[in-house]
Amino acid sequence: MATLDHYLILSAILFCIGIFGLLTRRNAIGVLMSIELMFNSANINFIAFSKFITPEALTGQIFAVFVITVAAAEAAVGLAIVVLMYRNFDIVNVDNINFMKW
Amino acid sequence: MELPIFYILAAIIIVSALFVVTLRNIFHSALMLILCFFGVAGLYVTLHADFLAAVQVLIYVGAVTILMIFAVMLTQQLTGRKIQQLNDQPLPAALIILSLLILLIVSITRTGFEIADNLEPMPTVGTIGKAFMTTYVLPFEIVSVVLLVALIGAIVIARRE
Amino acid sequence: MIEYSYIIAFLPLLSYLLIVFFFSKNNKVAHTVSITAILASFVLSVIVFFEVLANHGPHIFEYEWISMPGFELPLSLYIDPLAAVMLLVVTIVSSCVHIYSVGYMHGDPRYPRFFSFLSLFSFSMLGLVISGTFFGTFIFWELVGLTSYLLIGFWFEKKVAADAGKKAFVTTKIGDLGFLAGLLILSAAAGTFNYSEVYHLIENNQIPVIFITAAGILMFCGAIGKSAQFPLHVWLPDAMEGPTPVSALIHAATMVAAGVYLTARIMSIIVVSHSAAITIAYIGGITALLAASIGLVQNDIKRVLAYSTVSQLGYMILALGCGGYTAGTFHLMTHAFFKALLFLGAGSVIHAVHTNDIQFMGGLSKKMPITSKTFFIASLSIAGIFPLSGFWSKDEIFATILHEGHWFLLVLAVLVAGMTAFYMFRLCFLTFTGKPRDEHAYEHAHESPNTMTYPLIFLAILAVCAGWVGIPWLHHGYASFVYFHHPHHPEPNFALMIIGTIVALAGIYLAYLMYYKRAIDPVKMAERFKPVYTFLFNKWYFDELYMGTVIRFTYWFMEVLFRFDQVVIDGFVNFCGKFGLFNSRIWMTFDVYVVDGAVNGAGYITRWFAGGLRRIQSGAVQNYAFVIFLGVVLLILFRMM
Amino acid sequence: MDFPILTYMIFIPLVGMVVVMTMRKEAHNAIRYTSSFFSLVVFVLSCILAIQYDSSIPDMQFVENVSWIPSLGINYFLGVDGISVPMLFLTGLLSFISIVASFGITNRVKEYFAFFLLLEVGMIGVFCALDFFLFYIFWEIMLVPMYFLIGVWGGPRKEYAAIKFFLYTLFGSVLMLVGIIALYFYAEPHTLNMMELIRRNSTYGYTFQLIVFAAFYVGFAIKVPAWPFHTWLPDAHVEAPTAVSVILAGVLLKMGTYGLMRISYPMFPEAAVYYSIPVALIGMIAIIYGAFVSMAQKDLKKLVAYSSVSHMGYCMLGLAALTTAGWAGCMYQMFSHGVLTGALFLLVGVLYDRAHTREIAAFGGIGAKVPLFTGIFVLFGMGSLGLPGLSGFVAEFMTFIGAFNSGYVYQWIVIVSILGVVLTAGYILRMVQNVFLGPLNTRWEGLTEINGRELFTVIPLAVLTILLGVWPKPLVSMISVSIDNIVKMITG
Repeated sequence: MATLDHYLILSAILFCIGIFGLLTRRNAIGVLMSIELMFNSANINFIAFSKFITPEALTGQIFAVFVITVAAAEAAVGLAIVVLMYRNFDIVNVDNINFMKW
Repeated sequence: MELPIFYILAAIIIVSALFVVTLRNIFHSALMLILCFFGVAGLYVTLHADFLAAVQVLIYVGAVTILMIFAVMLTQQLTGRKIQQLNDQPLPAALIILSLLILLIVSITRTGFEIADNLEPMPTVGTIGKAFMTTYVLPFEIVSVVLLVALIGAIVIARRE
Repeated sequence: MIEYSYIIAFLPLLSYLLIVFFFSKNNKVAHTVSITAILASFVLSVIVFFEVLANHGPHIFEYEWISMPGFELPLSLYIDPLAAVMLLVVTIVSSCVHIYSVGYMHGDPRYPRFFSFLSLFSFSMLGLVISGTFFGTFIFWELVGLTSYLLIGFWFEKKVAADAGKKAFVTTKIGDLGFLAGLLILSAAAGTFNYSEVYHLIENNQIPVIFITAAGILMFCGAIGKSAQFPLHVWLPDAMEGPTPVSALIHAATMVAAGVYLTARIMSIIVVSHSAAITIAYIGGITALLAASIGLVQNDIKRVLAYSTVSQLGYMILALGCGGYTAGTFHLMTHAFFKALLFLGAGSVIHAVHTNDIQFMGGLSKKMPITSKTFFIASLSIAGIFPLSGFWSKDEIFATILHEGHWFLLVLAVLVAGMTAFYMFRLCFLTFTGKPRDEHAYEHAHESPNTMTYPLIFLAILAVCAGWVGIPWLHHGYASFVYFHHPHHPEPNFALMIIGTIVALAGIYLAYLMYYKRAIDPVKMAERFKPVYTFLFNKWYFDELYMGTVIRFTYWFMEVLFRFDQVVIDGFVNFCGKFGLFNSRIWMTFDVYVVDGAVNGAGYITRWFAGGLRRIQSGAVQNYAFVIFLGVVLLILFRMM
Repeated sequence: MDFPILTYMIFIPLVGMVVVMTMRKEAHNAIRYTSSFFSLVVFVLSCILAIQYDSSIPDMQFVENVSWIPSLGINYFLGVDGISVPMLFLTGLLSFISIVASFGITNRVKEYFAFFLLLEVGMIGVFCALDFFLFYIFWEIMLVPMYFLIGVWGGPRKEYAAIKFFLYTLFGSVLMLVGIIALYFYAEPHTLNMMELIRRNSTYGYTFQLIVFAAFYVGFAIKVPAWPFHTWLPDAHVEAPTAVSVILAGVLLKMGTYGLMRISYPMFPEAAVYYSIPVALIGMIAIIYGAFVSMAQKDLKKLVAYSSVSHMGYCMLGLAALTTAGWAGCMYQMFSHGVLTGALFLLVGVLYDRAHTREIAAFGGIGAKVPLFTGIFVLFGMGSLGLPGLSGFVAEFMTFIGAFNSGYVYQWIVIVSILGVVLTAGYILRMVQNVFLGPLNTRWEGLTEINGRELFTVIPLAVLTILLGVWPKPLVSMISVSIDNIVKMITG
């Protein structure tokens, strides 16, 4: 029987992989994918907690639905930005985008 | 019985996730992402979250990833782009990630959660639906507005002048 | 009428305002308004005079001016016989001068302004006379000083005139400092400025003598300035740069006599305080001798008269210092008439020959009969020849000094009488007799117009007769009207009268020998006594002395202070600023020495850190995210420790 | 009275500022007339205030007290007494006059008038505020527009002058703030209500009084400016545009003495007695020193500026006396100096506009060319040197009498201070002579007479100075009851 800790550790690993991608992918779409991974790890957490701690209330699942919605929205806007960026600057690499520099 | 399934799913998820963040070809990454999402959906099933599993497949696999693939295809040629896909900080990042992971695992194992008594599976769709229409009606409406705004925003941003 | 006597003063003020605001362009209207006002004042003064004659008073009317809890500063009218006499003297001389000026100032571009100033002066002077508090006196005291300044500098395009005005104002102001200090002491000691209350307090010994003496001497300082007494006499001769009618009115007859008037007003102090009395008497005596000696050798007709004025004022002060209230004020009155006459006569001469220097005159009596006759009458009067007015007043002074027993001062006074006779007749002979020394000027000389000669004649009559009110054998007319406490009738002293007359005649005879007969050559005399002559000719070097000490010191000190201000005080301020700046640049830390040090310091620190930190700002989002997660790790670590 | 006249007086200029800011930049005349209209309204209100003010009551009148920040005990607390009303009147008058006198400004007109109106808000606020917080706010509000008015529209060394002014006065304000905070925490229960703090003045410890009095004193003395804190003044005056000089001399300097009268003295009576000799000495030094330094000046404006130092010395002397007469003299001097020096600055400005120089030596004999101007200038000069019949004399005399008869000041200090009178006469006459008298310098053949608008600005001041000199009763009775009340409270 898989315990709560199993799920949490899995989620932690997935989260860390997501962060790694976030920190290292040069491609903006890759970064977005990494972020999706992190969302998923959060969702796993939510649902695991929902299952193991408040089985009747289902609060975690409901929140997971909200997260999924926001993630979808994020993906839509993020990808739109990527497309725009590509069109205007002909690049999709985030480390080339450093206009915020001093 | 559940444990082996969990490990298999976990392996799928972790391996595909690693591929997602490391593969050079971004298109392959997207494909790996699909696999990863399927794994997560399976995990939901083991957690008796049937509704969520369905939503996961529908939205992530069916919508988000497809969107990503579209974006990939819009932004670069698919063939033969052997460019550097990682930036100059994979090593420090890996170090940070590892230490973070260790810390997380340590704190997870240290924490004593109050596990509920009743772990029996039960149907969730009805309960969730009721909750959305009663207790969480306001967040629900807001979230739909957020989606609408994001939709319009995306169109506005990506639209050709 | 007497309670409305302030109208006497306000009529000229009204005239001043009318001229300034409405008639500043119209010569005829201006002088008409001005003369009408002063004549009306004269008529009112006569009325007041007769009322006072009937009831000596003093008549006091008080008006609230400043009044607050614990502090009152009223103004008041104080009409006593002295004030009544002064009112008459001032209005008479002023009227004469007004009328005279119509002729004298004819054609001047600032003619209306001249009359407006004359009116303003008359207002101030009359106000001074009727004021019943020392404070009110001080106000008008300053105002006559102002008008004197304005009128001396009337032809301000001439630098000497402007300088003389300034000198007069500042010099008298120095004396006024004493007056002001005296007022302060009076306020502390008596708590009031009202004449009557102050007199009352002093006579009842309610004020310590030391305060009385201090207040008396300090207020007398004002008189020293205004009446051009030693050591502040230097401004009066220079003031002759003003138009001659002004010299006659302000600097001979009235304003300079204000000091004498004030001294008379502090008679109660003189009576009580012996040291104050002695001081005043000696200052008067010294001034009389000093000025007379300088007058012996001057060549400018007006300056000789100016020194004569100073000398005569010294007489009055001397008399007052000896307690001769009656004698001093009597001489003030007679002097006002004959000295005004002398000045107006001199003005007439100057008007004719366009020079002030007697070396370029001579023989003018043929061309200017009225002027020369009246001038001679006035000279006889001032020399003290029986029975002209000067004789009686001078005799009264001698008698007073003798009565007090100041033998030294008596000898001095008699000596001065001789000198006065000498220099006056030197002036007369050089101007009106002998051969003309400047033919050109002589050719163009002519008698002055009627507006100028009539006042001369009128004043000549007064110069002869005004003294008769004081003849001892005629019931002591003056002495029983203007007196201090009690009428004082010393027995006529024939010996003194004879001595005075002899000395005066001797002076006249000497002048006759030197400047008419030419029996003694003045030039040779000057050669023989060259050091004395030079010393006198240079007016005892007073101007040079003051120039070299007081004024030079003032200028030096002002420069020193200004440097100090620039270098030390401002330097310190700037140093603080610079030091602060320096500090904040070097240390980039708090700077407590400059006001904004804290603010600047914070700014500098921020910039310094930013200089290092901005390198981290790569602009690459992933670097930032990296740092964020580094932070997260550290936070968790910290939390778990 | 129901009509909150003080609030209106404070905020009408603010409204005016907003209106001016919304106007078109190029509409110079419209901006000028709008701002003069608003300041005229304030002036009319100040006249109404002066008429309505009941001078027989020593208490605060027209009081408005609304809770503002209750947690800190801060109130919107306004009120006036006999000290503030004349100052408000002066502020209203001089602001209006200065705005009219600024019509000649052509550079950044809109900003100039907006700043000017903001300045007026601060000045009026300071004279009305009875809550320390409010007082401090208004006090600081003034600094900003003043800084810009000097720094933008000033003369050649304007930046230096503006920064010096700003830093110096800010330094003073900081000390004042320290004092305010000390008072706030010392008083139990904590309050910023000035009236309340004055009422409790007997509870402050002696040492506390001495220290806080000194802090306040330096803060206000910088504004006065009392010797030796005066060196910002000549620089600021010389560089500032004419109208700003007028306000600076006419109103801003008075805030220092006003603060002393309103805050330092009533709140720390024992310290006031303790410090009366040093303050009187400072006054004496300022009188003599300022006069000497004025005499050394070659620039007309600088001369007038230093004469302000000398004249404000009389105020110090009068304050130190701690007598009704001395304080009334101080108050009278504040008013009279505002009028006289304001007018002198206006006149110097008139001359500068025509001649483009203020060098005394450059002139000479222009009295014959511009008689009317000369007459007016001499009038104010005479007022400045304390000629009887003009306002300065009454003030000086009351100050001297008050100080001499005070038990707190050595009498020799007063006697020495009298010297200032003759020194003042010296430098004023020297200046008059070198500028107006003597032969006409041919360079000024074309000099034109003072024009209508300029006359309009100085005539009210001339009338006022003569009126105050001849008939001091109205002003004296307006101030005397309040002053007597305060002085009695200090000396017990």
